[in-house]
Amino acid sequence: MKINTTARIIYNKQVSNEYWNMKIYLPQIAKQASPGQFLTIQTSKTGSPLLRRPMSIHKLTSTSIEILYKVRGRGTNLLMQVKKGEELQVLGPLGHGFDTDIPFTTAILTGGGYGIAPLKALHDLLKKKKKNIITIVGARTAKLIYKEGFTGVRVSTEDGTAGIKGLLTKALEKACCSNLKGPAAIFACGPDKMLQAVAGVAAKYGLPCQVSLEKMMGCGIGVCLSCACRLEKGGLARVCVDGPVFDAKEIKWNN
Amino acid sequence: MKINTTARIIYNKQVSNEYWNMKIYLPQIAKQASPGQFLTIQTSKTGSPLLRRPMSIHKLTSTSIEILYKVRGRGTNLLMQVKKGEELQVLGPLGHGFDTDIPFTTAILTGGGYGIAPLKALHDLLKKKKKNIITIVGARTAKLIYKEGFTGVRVSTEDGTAGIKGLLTKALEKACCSNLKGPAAIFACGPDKMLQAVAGVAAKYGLPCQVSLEKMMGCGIGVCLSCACRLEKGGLARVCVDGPVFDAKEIKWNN
Amino acid sequence: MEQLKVKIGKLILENPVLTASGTFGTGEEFEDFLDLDKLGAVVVKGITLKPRDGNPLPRIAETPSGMLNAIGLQNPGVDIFIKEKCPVFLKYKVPFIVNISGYEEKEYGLLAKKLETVAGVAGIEVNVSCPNVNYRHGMIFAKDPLAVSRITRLVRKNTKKTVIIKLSPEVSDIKVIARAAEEAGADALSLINTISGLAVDVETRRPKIASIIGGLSGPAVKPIGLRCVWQVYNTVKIPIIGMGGICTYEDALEYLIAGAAAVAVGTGNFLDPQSTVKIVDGLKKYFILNKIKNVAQLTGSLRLFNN
Amino acid sequence: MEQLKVKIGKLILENPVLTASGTFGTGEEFEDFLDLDKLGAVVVKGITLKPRDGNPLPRIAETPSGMLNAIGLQNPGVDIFIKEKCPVFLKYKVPFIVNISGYEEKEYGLLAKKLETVAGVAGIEVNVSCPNVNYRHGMIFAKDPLAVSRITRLVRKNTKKTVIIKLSPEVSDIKVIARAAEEAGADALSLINTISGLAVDVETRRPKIASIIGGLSGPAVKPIGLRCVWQVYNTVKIPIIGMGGICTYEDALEYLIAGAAAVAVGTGNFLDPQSTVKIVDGLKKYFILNKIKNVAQLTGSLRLFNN
Ligand SMILES: Cc1cc2nc3c(=O)[nH]c(=O)nc-3n(C[C@H](O)[C@H](O)[C@H](O)COP(=O)(O)OP(=O)(O)OC[C@H]3O[C@@H](n4cnc5c(N)ncnc54)[C@H](O)[C@@H]3O)c2cc1C
Ligand SMILES: Cc1cc2nc3c(=O)[nH]c(=O)nc-3n(C[C@H](O)[C@H](O)[C@H](O)COP(=O)(O)OP(=O)(O)OC[C@H]3O[C@@H](n4cnc5c(N)ncnc54)[C@H](O)[C@@H]3O)c2cc1C
Ligand SMILES: Cc1cc2nc3c(=O)[nH]c(=O)nc-3n(C[C@H](O)[C@H](O)[C@H](O)COP(=O)(O)O)c2cc1C
Ligand SMILES: Cc1cc2nc3c(=O)[nH]c(=O)nc-3n(C[C@H](O)[C@H](O)[C@H](O)COP(=O)(O)O)c2cc1C
Ligand code: FES
Ligand code: FES
Repeated sequence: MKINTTARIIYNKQVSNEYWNMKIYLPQIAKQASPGQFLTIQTSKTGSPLLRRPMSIHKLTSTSIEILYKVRGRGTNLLMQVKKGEELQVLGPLGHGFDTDIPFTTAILTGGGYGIAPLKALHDLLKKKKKNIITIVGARTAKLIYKEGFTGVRVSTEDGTAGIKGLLTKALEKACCSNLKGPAAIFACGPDKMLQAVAGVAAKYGLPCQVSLEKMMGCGIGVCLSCACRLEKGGLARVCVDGPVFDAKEIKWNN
Repeated sequence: MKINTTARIIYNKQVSNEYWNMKIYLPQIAKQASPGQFLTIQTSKTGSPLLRRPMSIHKLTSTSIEILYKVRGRGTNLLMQVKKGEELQVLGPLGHGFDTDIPFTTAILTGGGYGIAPLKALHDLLKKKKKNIITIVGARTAKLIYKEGFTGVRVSTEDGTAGIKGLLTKALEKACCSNLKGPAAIFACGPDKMLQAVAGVAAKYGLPCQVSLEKMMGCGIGVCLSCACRLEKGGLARVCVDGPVFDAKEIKWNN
Repeated sequence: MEQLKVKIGKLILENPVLTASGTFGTGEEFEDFLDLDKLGAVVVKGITLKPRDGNPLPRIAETPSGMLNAIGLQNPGVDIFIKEKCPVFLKYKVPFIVNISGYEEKEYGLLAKKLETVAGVAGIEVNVSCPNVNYRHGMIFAKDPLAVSRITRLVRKNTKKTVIIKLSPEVSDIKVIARAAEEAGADALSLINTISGLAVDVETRRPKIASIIGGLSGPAVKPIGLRCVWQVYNTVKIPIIGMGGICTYEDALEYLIAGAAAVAVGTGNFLDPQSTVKIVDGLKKYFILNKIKNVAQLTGSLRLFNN
Repeated sequence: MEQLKVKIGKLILENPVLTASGTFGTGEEFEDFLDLDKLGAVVVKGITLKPRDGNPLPRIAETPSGMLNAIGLQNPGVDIFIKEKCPVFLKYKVPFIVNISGYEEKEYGLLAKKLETVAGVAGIEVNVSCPNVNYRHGMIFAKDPLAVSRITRLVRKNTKKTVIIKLSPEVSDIKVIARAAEEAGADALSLINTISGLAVDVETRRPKIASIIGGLSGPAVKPIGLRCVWQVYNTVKIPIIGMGGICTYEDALEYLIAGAAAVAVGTGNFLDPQSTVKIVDGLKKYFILNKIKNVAQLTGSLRLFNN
């Protein structure tokens, strides 16, 4: 059940060059949430900015949810200023998360930019499920890499300042070619272009692949139709309720 | 010269049932300001509420200005939440203040509601000028009376829970009838209705009377014409630049 | 609460709080947040004769105190809608009103006819302010009083259900359009629909909405909605459903006082999915506190300064 | 900076940042805050033939991201204006543009004639969107293309100065009105004027503005202003002065990209009296950083999605 609630901030701190990390006391939502789902947060009490901001669930305990966010515009700028003990309006858990009940023993988590945010919660769940984990973290340059808490990390940077030089898919291909323990599955989150490339690699190696999409969202609950996404089988899905996680094969890329 | 500046808050605290007191570090504005002038303050960085809020100068030092305010709506609600060390956009000093160069030895300060706000700065100046001061503070009921720092105080409450029972003009008339030392002058601030009544008393006793008016203000600097006020001699004045302090006789009441 | 009941056409609504089309799905999406039967009526997402995929993305953009949308009437078409969505309406006591859009005038008649026999559909809201392609001057119907009149008659002819005509504020004189709808037999008027607007991404120099122009909604347009309601209230006799920027019960009161018989919440549903029921509760308290006997006592009760 | 220069009619402006009429007095009120000569032009408060006291108070109200005003053209009348205010204009290098309003069409001609010989008046902005009393249908001139055409011709006949026609967005099709003004000889168009709106004080049930309806301005209307500019840019050849909600240089850029040759700041002056010069500085930096050669390179440079 989706819950619309007022929630207290446990902490809110900068954790890297680019990212902030906010822990929110959310017992009712946390109880039901699963990795890949998201929240929408009201960033302002004054009505400006107007719309809620969608944020993935980054870490999950039985009573709290953490988000990892990049300060981009007005909403995240206000979020950044929220202090411990203050309250925010939060809606969640929203959408469908990652499906971890498919058969696989090795998970290749692939995160570009703040796309790593939802992968941490997934990582922690898969650890519990005793899966092997490879985490591929990509960024433009070394100082933007954030991999706190991940295991099996392989870094890739576009400028070669850390790890494998090139796009993240190069590191992904390397991982796919390597000696993987048992059947593998890819779980990816990042910009559309990256996800499309990841889907291509997955197809090439015949690996199941789940991608978490990001679209502008007006409502987050399936009614405004601002987050439409074209499907291979025809028709449109709403990323906020039918996703944000989809099987990469379902998505009709390039439209 | 009017100054548009970013100013640091020295403190901001509740000082009575109804009032908050904010001290702002404003060396450039304070240097030029005089009692009866006002500031306009941006209460929100998000653009909501949109317009600046006018606030009288309550106390004046060489480097700081204090305001005394009542929390009424969205703007003052945000103002209330501002913390020591934070910054606000402030414009001032605006308008024409009280004229204390007229001949008088006793000043009767008459403040209704938060109308006492500008009278404190005036009080302090008159003290320095060695004037005799009578302060008439009126409110609906005892617990709303705020008279911090005033001298020669005579309280009036509508319900009689403190001081003279009745409208503030009753207390004013009593003062006018009493044995005043030397020529007296009235300085008043409060709601229009009260000021009109005060002007009537002043006329009756032939005392000079200056009133500080309050109108909705769009700009505070004389260009939007939202604060027009009809004059006895004909024509219109702008309260924000031609006032807010006027000689009571100049004002055409009831229109 | 008896005092909150209002009559719109043939419908008696429990209270004057409706949902605005396109912002509430078919209602079921809100089941986690509220009991639909607590609302006055549910007005569902706009339906067209044929299925439509809608416009390319991005379809929405944020603006100061508002948002632009150009969803483009994505919908499964009336037939699938009747088959898959309408049966669900029967589970509730709250009336469901279906919002219809046509690309040609005759489509409105066909849509009304198809919905006429569908149980669970209590009324029809006719959106004459959709971007249409087949119209003579490329203008939307809502700008032409004759087109509004013809469409209203056509729908009226094809249905006995309550007919609400939804008008656009984007006209030189809304009173003329409102009168046209009233004279042609509308039971009530909904106003306002969104106002066309543009937002530009200065980084990319692209419009923030792929189809360039979108419809502005949200608190930013509230003064315009209120003005339209006031003007039309002083022009027609049929009830007005006021909307545009309603988020709180005070906003709803503003509309009632300006002349609305009922109100609808649109963008407000995105900001707080429970805003409709909170508004109902707020009105209840206000009615009790101020001893208001019925909504009519508020409708158009604006006190002018010269009185 | 050479790159920022723009030509509006006969005027060469140092930069494309103007002040919107009614929000900047005659400029002298801003002397403490900025050097007027840093602006593109100063458009002064609206003037009428006879002196006017304006409307009863309250004349303004705040709305979400906007404000309503019904000042009612309080002004000393054109004769006193010419005698007392215009001489001051000669102290500056910046061009002063006088905004005129008439209650009957012929007044526009008289106003233009009186201003024609006044040194220091560089141009005339014709406000055809004022609330007028003597007009045939009680509609404002700006809603009738024929009236706009007649007024433009009349002003044109009486002056050799630059003539700017200021249009209202509150019409069914702004393109028709814009074309009428262009064909009748306007040098440029200003858009948008305010949009009529209402706000209600729910405590007292009174309108927040004594004369009930006021004009909406500020960030709330920015999407509407941008849309009008885009529509008109694609319709006429004469330059457009874009306005409505401009507070920052990014807002100004949005307008330029949507088709404006220059912009004007209105309500923004109330929020920050230095916003005009801050916008000029912002544009300067943007032009250097992005190697923009002239304003024309930006005007109408909106990149459509299907390109
Ligand atoms: C399902 C989902 C999960 C997300 N998870 C995260 C996360 O874990 N961490 C993180 O940093 N970001 C995440 N985002 C992106 C985040 O929502 C945007 O960065 C944020 O809304 C920007 O707000 P702003 O006001 O700071 O920026 P703005 O100035 O409003 O915009 C900056 C950019 O953010 C995008 N954006 C703005 N509003 C929205 C919106 N309502 N929906 C989608 N995109 C928007 C715009 O396209 C724009 O380019 C997620 C988005 C979605 C849809
Ligand atoms: C010259 C002047 C000096 C003032 N000095 C003081 C003071 O020292 N202490 C104090 O508490 N208050 C003072 N006020 C009044 C103060 O400006 C308002 O109480 C404040 O703006 C309310 O803002 P809000 O957002 O909290 O309330 P809102 O919800 O905006 O409105 C509450 C009430 O305040 C009035 N108001 C709102 N905005 C303005 C405005 N821009 N100008 C005038 N009135 C407005 C409205 O009429 C409304 O009835 C002064 C007003 C003026 C004009
Ligand atoms: C995302 C979105 C979709 C909408 N879809 C429709 C629609 O299908 N039919 C319709 O008549 N109005 C539609 N509207 C207009 C609303 O019903 C309403 O008239 C308008 O948004 C003003 O109200 P608001 O400010 O409360 O949102 C839509 C509005 C939004 C924001
Ligand atoms: C207080 C006020 C007074 C105005 N007076 C006039 C006027 O006299 N003549 C005119 O053509 N426009 C007048 N306007 C309209 C503005 O010039 C401008 O077109 C409008 O406010 C939109 O711009 P903005 O959103 O930047 O304010 C006035 C606007 C305001 C807010
Ligand atoms: S965000 Fe509204 S339908 Fe997905
Ligand atoms: S507040 Fe604008 S003129 Fe006085």
